[in-house]
Amino acid sequence: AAQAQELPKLAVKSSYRIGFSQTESDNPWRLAFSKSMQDEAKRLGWTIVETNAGGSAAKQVADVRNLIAQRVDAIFISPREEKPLAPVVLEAKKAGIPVIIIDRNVDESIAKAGNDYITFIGSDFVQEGKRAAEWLVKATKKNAKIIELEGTTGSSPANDRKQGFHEYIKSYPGMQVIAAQTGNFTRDEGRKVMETLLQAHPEVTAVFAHNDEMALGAITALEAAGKKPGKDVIIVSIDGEKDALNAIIAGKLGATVECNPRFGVKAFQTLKDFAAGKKIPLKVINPDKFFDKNNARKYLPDAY
Amino acid sequence: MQNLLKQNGGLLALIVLFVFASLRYTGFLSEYNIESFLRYNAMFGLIALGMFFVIITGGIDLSVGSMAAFASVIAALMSPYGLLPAVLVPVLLCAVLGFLNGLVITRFKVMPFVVTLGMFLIARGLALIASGQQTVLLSSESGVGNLGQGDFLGFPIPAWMLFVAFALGTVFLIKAPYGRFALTIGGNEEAARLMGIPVEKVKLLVYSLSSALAGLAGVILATQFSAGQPNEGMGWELTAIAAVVVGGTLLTGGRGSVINTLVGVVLLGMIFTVLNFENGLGHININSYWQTVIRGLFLLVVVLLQSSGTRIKLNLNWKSA
Amino acid sequence: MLESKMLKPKNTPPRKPLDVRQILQQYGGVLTLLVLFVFNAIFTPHFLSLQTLNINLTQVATIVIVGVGMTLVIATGGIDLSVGSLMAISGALAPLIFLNHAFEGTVLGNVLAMTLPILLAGVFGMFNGFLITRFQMQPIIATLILFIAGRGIAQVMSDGKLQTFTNPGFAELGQGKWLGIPIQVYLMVLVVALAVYLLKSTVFGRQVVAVGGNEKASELAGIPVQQVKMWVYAISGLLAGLAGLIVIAVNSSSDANQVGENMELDAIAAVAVGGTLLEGGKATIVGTLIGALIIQLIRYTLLAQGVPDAVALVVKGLIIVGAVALQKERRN
Amino acid sequence: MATREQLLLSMEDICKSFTGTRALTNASLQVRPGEVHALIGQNGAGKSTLLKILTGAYRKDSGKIWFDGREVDFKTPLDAQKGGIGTIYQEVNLVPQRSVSENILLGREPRKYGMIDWKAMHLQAQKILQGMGIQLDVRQELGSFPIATQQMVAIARAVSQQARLVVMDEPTSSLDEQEVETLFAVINKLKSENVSVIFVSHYLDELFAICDQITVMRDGKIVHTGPIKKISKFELVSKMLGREVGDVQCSGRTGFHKQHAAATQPLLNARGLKQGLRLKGVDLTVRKGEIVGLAGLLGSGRTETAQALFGAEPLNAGEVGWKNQTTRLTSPRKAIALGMGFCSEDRKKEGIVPHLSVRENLTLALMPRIAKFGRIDVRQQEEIVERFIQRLGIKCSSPEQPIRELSGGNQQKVLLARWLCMNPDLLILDEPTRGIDVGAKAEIQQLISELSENGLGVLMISSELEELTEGCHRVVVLREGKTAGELAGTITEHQIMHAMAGTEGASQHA
Ligand SMILES: Nc1ncnc2c1ncn2[C@@H]1O[C@H](COP(=O)(O)OP(=O)(O)OP(=O)(O)O)[C@@H](O)[C@H]1O
Ligand SMILES: Nc1ncnc2c1ncn2[C@@H]1O[C@H](COP(=O)(O)OP(=O)(O)OP(=O)(O)O)[C@@H](O)[C@H]1O
Ligand SMILES: [Mg+2]
Ligand SMILES: [Mg+2]
Repeated sequence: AAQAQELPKLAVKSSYRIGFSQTESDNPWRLAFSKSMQDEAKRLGWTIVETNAGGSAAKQVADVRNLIAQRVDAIFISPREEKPLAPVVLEAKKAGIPVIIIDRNVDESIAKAGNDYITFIGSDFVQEGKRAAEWLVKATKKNAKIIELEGTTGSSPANDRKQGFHEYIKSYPGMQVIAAQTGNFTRDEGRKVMETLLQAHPEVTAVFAHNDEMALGAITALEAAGKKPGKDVIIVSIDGEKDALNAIIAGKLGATVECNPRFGVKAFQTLKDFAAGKKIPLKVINPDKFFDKNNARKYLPDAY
Repeated sequence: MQNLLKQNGGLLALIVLFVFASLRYTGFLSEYNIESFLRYNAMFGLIALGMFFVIITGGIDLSVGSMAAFASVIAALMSPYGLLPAVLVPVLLCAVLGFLNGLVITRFKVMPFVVTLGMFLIARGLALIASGQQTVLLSSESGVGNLGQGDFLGFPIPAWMLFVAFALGTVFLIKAPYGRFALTIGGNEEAARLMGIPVEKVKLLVYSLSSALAGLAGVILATQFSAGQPNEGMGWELTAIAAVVVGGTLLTGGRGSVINTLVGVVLLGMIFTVLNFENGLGHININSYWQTVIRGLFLLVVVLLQSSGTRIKLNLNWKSA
Repeated sequence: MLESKMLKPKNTPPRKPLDVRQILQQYGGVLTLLVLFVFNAIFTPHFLSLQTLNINLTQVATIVIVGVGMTLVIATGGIDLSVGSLMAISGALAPLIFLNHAFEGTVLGNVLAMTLPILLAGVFGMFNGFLITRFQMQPIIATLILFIAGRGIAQVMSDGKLQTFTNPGFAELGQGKWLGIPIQVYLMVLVVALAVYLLKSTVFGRQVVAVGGNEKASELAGIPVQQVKMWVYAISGLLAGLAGLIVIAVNSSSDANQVGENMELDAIAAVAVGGTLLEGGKATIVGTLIGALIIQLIRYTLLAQGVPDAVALVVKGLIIVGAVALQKERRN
Repeated sequence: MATREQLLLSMEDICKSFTGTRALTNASLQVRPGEVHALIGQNGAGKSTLLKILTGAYRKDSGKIWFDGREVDFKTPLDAQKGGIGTIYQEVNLVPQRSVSENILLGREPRKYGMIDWKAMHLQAQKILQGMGIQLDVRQELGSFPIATQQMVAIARAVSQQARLVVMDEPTSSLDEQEVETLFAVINKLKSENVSVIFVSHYLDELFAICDQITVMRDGKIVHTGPIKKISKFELVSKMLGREVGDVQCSGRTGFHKQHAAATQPLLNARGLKQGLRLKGVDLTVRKGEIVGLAGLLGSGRTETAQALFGAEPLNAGEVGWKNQTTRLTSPRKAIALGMGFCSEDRKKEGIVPHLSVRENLTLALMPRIAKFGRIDVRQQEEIVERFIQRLGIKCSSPEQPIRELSGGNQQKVLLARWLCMNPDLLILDEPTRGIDVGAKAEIQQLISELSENGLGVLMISSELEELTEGCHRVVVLREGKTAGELAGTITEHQIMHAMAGTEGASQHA
């Protein structure tokens, strides 16, 4: 409560004008994210100004500045990069606009939660990678020749999920990554890459895909090559989209770690609580479920 | 009179848009908004300036976006060693890559489109390799960040760099022999060669210059956002080409104006700003995909304005002949 | 004089080194392809198999199909940046048709879904042509407009959603086989064959090349220059539309954000590597096929060899420039 | 023979092959200081190639070049320029978008602190042009001036370089008489400064008027060299063509043999054509089987008239009748469908499609006609091409050779054939024999005559008065965009000149 005094204040009103800086909107996950924000704003009758940085941290900084210039009541930022977006959070604070960071955080050494911005609501990519590894180790009885389908080269979810996965399997010498290539988070490229890698590495027994779309592409490739996904090759991925749950039910996909894109309700509620003067924790982790054949059917209707 | 309109079709659109936006949106004319606009668009301005000189020789440079990303990584890597290395090393490295572009274009007679498409891939690869596929943080001790984030005489430093570059560019085009040579080559390369103009040297120069300016934009990118980002600069080459064309320059080369290129950059940048502000009014809620459609339409309108202007000019010439 | 005659009894000028260059120039593309092939045959396990062939052919099919349209456009001295977006538009429309209640599960639905999107893409292509002919816009800018807006249009059509479907009839287009060879490979061969015929033997094809070679002269020779240009952009649009359908059929899903991304670069690279002049006036469809195969094989090789993506970019860039440089004409 | 030391230039045993053709075989050329050296030969004889090798635009296969007492090997035109050779290339090779001053001085512009001194540059350019008796706004874009002016600018550029040798490849082909006079004055001045000139032209009169020495080329070889005084025109022509003096037939001075056949039905009837500020009322009629000349000074609107009649430039006003019906000429396509053909004066910009073969260039307009369901009948196409290559004596290694590799004159013949093969009713020819050697010229003129006897109507623009007087049944004279007179019957050059200039002596329009 002491720290909260340093944050800009938000008057209690029935309706706000909110800025929302989205980092990109070129994949189903992001679109579901944006949609949940839009839906919640509509439900509450608030105005939401969404900007789209098209995957560029630089453009995102310009976008946030633009929102500041428009003097919106509060800003939600889903940052592209930790460091580049941090200074602009301070600028918002200086302009008296409270900020909530969503999904990925900003550099805490420059901007501090509870001090410079209200809080961070997010997911933990490294953790996701770990959970995927954990399941795979069990499912393959500590022995697997793995093909890793990576996300867009250099992007933080790709880097972090890889890191988490590799950290976990390090202690299992039977878990061997025999090939790792980027499928750019897309189904089409995931398929193409898998087709090619299958030719070069027919001995593969497991696939770890950095997201569901690539996993679904890999399933198509495996089937075309006459292999049975789920039996000959065990697949695990991350996200928890509807198609992935369907694939789990069909026995083709082993499991997927949820990375919930629906931040809307939580984000807006947090802002309301802040306006009402409630104490906000410095970090709000969106609880991520884990889907496998035991619960896929149950959660299917809710999947995005 | 109408000739003026043609040459300044872009400027006209800019003025109209600017007046419209200042009247409609509060905060549009705020010092904060204008400075942040300039700070960000300075990068595109520098790239477009280099692209301009390439295009007037009848060439094209697709590698600038990757080049800027590469430079930003190098700048971040060099930042612990101080300002000078952080600026000079990336700019020089890029100039060398640009020189290579020029070398392949002149020696092996490969089309600029292909050569720079190759460099588009290569520079991106180099950026990823140099950065270890991670964002490279800028050293905060050396104060390099000031270059992108600081002010000079109350004005953003990147904006100063932009204005100085365009002033020098104008002088170079109008007064320097090599500037005129570049225009001449674009007009008719064979004739220029037969006239005894050092065609190869000029091309080497413009491609090096374009890359060096892209490198400088990359330095600004790194210092302004405190990080070298190997995945930045996607699509910047198209933005730069569009800005040059909106500035009234022919892609076939031989004609063009430096200042109108700046107008093109500002105009294209302002489209984004205006869209954001319009969204903020809350009358309509343009989601991101409608924004892309509107951006395309806007570009269409601006280019149409230009092209109908072109016809006015032709007709006029007959009358004054 | 006499001495030189005695030294070289045959009175022909020394031609040996010259011939090598000429061969390179003429067959540089094929040679590059061959080198890549031999390299893989030796170093990539399981390369020499029907499966590998099929994979490469299916993966290259869309590049070739779009590349053919691009070749025609480039032959007139233009360029088409909008192909990727047009693929997305066509890919977004098809599921809207066959998932529509009126048609769901019917053959008519699938037939319409396989034709209307292609036609729509063709109409957008015509729009490109219209801007270029009617307003004398520079092709790179005219098509940049749809490059930007087209993807937005596709997203608007599908409301930005990923459209997934199970439609075995439609999926045949991308997943079906006939005599063990994928349907899309037949489509590719058909498109190439038609285009070769069009460009070589028809009045329209020769007019395309003439317009690219000298527009003013073509006009004065009575060639309907504006119509010719309009049509090449329309054809490019149609072919992009077809490629869009293939992509969504293979994946049984249509993502307006992703379908056809970066296709313009692959297609242009294929055309250039194939030996077509980017300034127009000279074009080869078979060259484009070879160019696309080279690009595909580079990709395959780098993946199969496990080359990291960052390094792969550098290698790919070098090979593209190298392959084009090989084929350059000697300067007098 | 003079030694290398006495000579300014000595090219020895130059050989040059292009893929497929042998352009030069042991060609040698000697030029003394202060001499004007004529270089002459049929189209494709290798004149331009030899000169381009000299100036570094092409590389030679073998041979030696001595210049100013030293052996040289210019690798680029810049080298040659620095070495003291100024050049006017056959096609106007300047940059239309740049100003006149830049076109004259770029590359050696006056500088101040390393930057261009524009004021001094314009002044200097103006002075150079004034020295040649030309007055124009040097700040304007070169492209806004007529071709002839551009040619004069090219000349100004070459002669103002303080060169020891000025190479002129067909500088007069787009100049009128007055400008040729100016050029001759310039050449004489150069001569008096001990500068040598190599002068290429197909106009024999010009050679005899200005040159000291002459070298004749045929098929890439030198067949004669010596003082011009010692050779007659007939000998010259026979050497060029490789035939005996007796064989060279020459009835008139041109190849025309005019039949005074009574003109029949009108084919084309144009009244009051107006367009922009260039055409202000042109009237003319062409009848079936008639050759009508269109005369006028440079810029009088001849090319504009031709282009307007062919539908290439939209008219503002005027009526056009075609075979007794009024039509609107909206596009070349329509004009072609009606039965017209048009050969432009600017073959590089408006004629050839450089990368395409001779075959395709020749049948460019014909293609739709020899196609079935859009498919070209290649057999028929080849037949037609073969026929015209023979009939016009087009020199090419094969019909598949790209047209850009042909010499200028042969390109012109292909373009003529493009229209002849269409069997048109009316042929509009804008300077059809420009840049064509005497032999070919006579053949083409003869061909035009024959075709007109068979009913073809011809509208011919020419700056050569004798072509008009000998070839045309009637001559329409334009002055400042208006029809200023019409001459029929026995036409004299005198009459035409008066009509062009607007002085007495021209019979008024009938
Ligand atoms: N770039 C080239 N490529 C191939 N062949 C060429 C090239 N340039 C010239 N030639 C050939 O060389 C020969 C000589 O041509 P050149 O232009 O020197 O003739 P010319 O004497 O100048 O004729 P003209 O009087 O028509 O200008 C011709 O047969 C021509 O086809
Ligand atoms: N102000 C101008 N702007 C553009 N083009 C011009 C201008 N003045 C002249 N020209 C061009 O110069 C050429 C000569 O003009 P015009 O047709 O009037 O003369 P002409 O009598 O045909 O002379 P010639 O054919 O001998 O050069 C034409 O091609 C014309 O288009
Ligand atoms: Mg010549
Ligand atoms: Mg004329």
